[in-house]
Amino acid sequence: MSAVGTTPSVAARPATLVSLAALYRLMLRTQVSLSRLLGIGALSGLAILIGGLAAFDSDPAQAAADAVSGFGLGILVPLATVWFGTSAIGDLVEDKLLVYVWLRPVARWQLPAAAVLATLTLVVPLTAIPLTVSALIAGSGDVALATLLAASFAALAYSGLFVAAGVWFRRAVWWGLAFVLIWENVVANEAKGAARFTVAGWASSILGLAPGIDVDLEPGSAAVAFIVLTAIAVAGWLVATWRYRSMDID
Amino acid sequence: MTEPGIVAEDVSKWFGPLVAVSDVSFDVGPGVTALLGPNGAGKSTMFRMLCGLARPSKGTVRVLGRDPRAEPWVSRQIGLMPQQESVFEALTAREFVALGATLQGLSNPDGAAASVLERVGLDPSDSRHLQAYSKGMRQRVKVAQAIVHDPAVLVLDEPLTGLDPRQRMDLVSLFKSLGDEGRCVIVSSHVLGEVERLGSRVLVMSQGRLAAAGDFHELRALMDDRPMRIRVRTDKPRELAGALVEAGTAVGVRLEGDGVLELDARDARALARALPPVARERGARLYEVHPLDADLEGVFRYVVERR
Amino acid sequence: MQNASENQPVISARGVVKRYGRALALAGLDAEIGPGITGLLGSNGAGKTTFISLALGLRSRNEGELLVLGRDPATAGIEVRSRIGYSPEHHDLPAELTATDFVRHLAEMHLLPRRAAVQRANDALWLVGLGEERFRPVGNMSTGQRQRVKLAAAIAHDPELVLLDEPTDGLDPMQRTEMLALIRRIGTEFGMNIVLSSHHLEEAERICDAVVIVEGGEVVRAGTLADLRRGPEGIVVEVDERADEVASILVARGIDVTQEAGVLLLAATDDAYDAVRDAVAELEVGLRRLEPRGRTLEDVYLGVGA
Amino acid sequence: MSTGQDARLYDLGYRSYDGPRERPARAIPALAEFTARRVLGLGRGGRHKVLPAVTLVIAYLPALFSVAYAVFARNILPGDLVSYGDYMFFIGSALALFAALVAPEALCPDRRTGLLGLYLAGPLDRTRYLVAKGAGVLGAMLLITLGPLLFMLLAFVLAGLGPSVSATPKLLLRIFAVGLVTALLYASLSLAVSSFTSRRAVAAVGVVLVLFVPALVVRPAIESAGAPNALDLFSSPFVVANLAYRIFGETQENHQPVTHLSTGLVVAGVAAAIALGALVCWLRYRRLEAFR
Repeated sequence: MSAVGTTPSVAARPATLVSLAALYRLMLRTQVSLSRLLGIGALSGLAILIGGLAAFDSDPAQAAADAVSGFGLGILVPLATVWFGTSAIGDLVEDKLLVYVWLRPVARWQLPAAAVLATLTLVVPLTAIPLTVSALIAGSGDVALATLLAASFAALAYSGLFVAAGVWFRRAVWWGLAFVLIWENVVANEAKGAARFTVAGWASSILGLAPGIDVDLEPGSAAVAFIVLTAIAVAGWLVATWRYRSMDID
Repeated sequence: MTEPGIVAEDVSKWFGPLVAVSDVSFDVGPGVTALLGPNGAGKSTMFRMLCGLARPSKGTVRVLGRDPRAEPWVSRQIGLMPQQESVFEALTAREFVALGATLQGLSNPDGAAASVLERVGLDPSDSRHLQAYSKGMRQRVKVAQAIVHDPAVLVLDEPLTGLDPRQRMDLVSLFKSLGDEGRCVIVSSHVLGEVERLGSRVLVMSQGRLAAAGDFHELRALMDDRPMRIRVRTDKPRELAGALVEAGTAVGVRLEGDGVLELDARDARALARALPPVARERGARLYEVHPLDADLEGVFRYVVERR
Repeated sequence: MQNASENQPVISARGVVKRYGRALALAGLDAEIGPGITGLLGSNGAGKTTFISLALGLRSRNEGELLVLGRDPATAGIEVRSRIGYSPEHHDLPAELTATDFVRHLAEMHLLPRRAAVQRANDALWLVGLGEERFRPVGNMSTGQRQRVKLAAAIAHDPELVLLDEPTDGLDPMQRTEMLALIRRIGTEFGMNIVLSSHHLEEAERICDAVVIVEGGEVVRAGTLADLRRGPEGIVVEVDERADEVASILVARGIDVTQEAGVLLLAATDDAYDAVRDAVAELEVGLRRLEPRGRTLEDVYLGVGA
Repeated sequence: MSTGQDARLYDLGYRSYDGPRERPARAIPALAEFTARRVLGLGRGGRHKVLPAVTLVIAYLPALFSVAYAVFARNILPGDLVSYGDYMFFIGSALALFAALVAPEALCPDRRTGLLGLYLAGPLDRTRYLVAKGAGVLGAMLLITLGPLLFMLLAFVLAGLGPSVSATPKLLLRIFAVGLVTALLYASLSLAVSSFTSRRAVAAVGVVLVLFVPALVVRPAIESAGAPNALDLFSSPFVVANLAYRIFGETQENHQPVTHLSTGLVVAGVAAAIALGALVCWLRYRRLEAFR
């Protein structure tokens, strides 16, 4: 333990990648728990089940697309993202552990970024990939690729949204659930115009990329969808960073 | 390190109508300083502002000359042991301390974690998760993560609660050596007996305000308006009491019965020196002589009750 | 309901063993905890909490015999527990409940009819010194107030035995003194037997009638405070300065003196007292402390501890 | 009125209690009532009432609209109003959301705040604790399963399509049966999920997963992919609706998806689910480390 003779160089800090990687690994470690894996395992099982079903339909490709845009993007992806996204930072706040990450010579944007990345790392393999597999089972390579893109970008947007919610609200999960079950599903299906305001809506327009697939709620072209979904994620990340920088820490 | 590690100028903090800290100013240089005060006096809030975790509502805090709230880089030189008991239940002690070391930019975080865990008396190769650790072990892990990056400033919020006498003794000697290395260490605690052994620089807060600052012996002497009490048991209580009052060294006497008398002295040293000769003259046998509140608890109680 | 008669032990344990997998938490513990206030002392991990959980019938013991209020907690768990009040070590209580609701609810859980529970909850909260704050949610109460709420919850249903785990944890000196005085009153005025588990030795010294010291899962010392303190007779002398000169004068007068960490220790004979007084007067040195050398509990504890 | 000597100083000190004490079994209803009040946010700050209130409103909306419609519209046909049977299916998401709020709130905080340790340190053991918590959650669930049906009855009566006076008791009985079965099914399954974690957030998402998600997959599975009909039993709102059809004797053809399972199988399926939920809870709590 060196004596504190020399004036400490206050500028010393970890390389960005090193600290980001450490925070990312921490987020993964704290998020993975038995009950969550059980739940998400069931979800991805259901996703693959859909694929199996679509195969029996007269027009499998369209059936797969419908199933993915309805169940996959509307329920499966958002539900998984709510689970991991809101608690990535939310748990640290609730357990009063944020101090061990905040009081470090590390730029503030890094924790929210690590949270979004960790959420994506958990959600994409557990939902987007099984959905893609189910589309493959339904026998259409094009739909499979479109599904992978749509689900991944939906997960990206939802991650930004729910990480920010986790930093901001105390019972973020519950509002997230209400948002998913009610806004993304009931409202989006009933009011066609509302699709433009839902992540599932924009994500399903990416599905439209697959030839011969018409997607009933198509708010805009797929290209625009990519931009919008990424923008939502970035906005979520910025809001989370701003909140994280300005809040008092226990 | 020339300038003081921590400088607070008229710092205040309120949460809505509740004023937790109001106009507190002090500075803390190298060595160990104890921050004392009853629960709710604003100690923890003050500590959180010192580290930049909470923004002062008024006034400024400087650590090593910089604002800890605005510049996250200062925390490279700050080591905090928070009051709350929670730790990362899913990590092992070594992983938890290594995480801190990594985020502080140490080149060999795992090695640093292992050596600092040994220093606080924990086994670095213990593979159990922190969930299985007892309160005493958790406190020592929290100390380890606070000092792993060799910080110039150490803020320790109630590090001794929940520890038994032996564990307390070990940590107190650790803190003392950290202070002797020239670090600027500020400790809050209610286990006054132990804090006394840490060193004698003291800050006392009460009702959100600074009630006293400085060396606690000098503080004790400053408090002349409340004399020191000494209990004496002798076979001739009345005679001895009368003689001491007459000699002017005792300003107040209470007879407690079966030979016990309580003396109030303006200057404790003078009374201690005068008591034996006066007793010898009167032929009074001294069975017991016991100062009642010369220790830190007396200072604490006096300062806080004086309001 | 068979009442614990005056001298029948409140808790009697013989050869109690408790294992968690391979770890031996209690290794053949023998203890007789009588009426009044008993201090259960020991370092962290010595087995105190395990013993309390066995007494409450929350865990089953591997071997040995245990009677609480005359019944075996392992078989008559529910009946025994309805006559016990318990205050746990941790302070996190349901944040949004008010103190009154919390204490009333626990009183009902201990089988008090609704109206009696409300009335006794309020009485208990007044007695522990919580006036109008008893209607505030426990969440935004200070540690000191929370400790009082837990104490009120433990006594509201008028138990015969109260188990307190670290009741002064996190309190500042003044709150600590008030809490100890309160526990003393409960043990004497309220007529409840108390087992106080703690490792703050000076507390046990202040308010306990008897003490059981546990180390490594077994009782190493037990007995009333009086007989525990009856260490070797002698007096302790502390002077401002020139302690060794005082010692040499005393030796010259034929009194054997040993010096330990700047303090003089000598046998407590009448002329020893006079010799000390005269020696200090002669050297015009300040006499800071002169006390009988009864062993403080810390000596007993540390002297005993491994 | 004599004066003077009857002045007395009363001892305000401690009074021991020698009044009657309840039997140990009495702790169960007391804890059940406390739990029901707490999960609904009664006796707690305003913000705790927001979430339950929001969900209840969503569940009652269709019934309230029906009542309004019945009052103002002329010559209403039976088909215009949501049938009793369909109602449960219709508010499937609200039921799931409410269960996701109530069950985690009943079990998880007790583990995080150490209250479970305090309960077990009193005259309660783990089985009694779970029975009380189950009763509390059941009571809360009845609020959302029974209430709307009673409002629907009111709507039918107002619309002039209501049952004759003599038939009313029989219909009320059926309404209670459906309300009770639905509440039992949702309470049991959501408590089972909530017993796996001490975090309300994780439990809430888990409950939605178990109670809401299967419904979206099972129908397409059976219809397009020819999966066995028994799969219907995994979709809670669907099973409850079909049970309700049979209880209300509503004919099959003008209703939402109807299962082709026999009544016996549906009843057995529901009973099995309820029993399974209770068993899972009991097994989880048997060895839970409650004493910190």
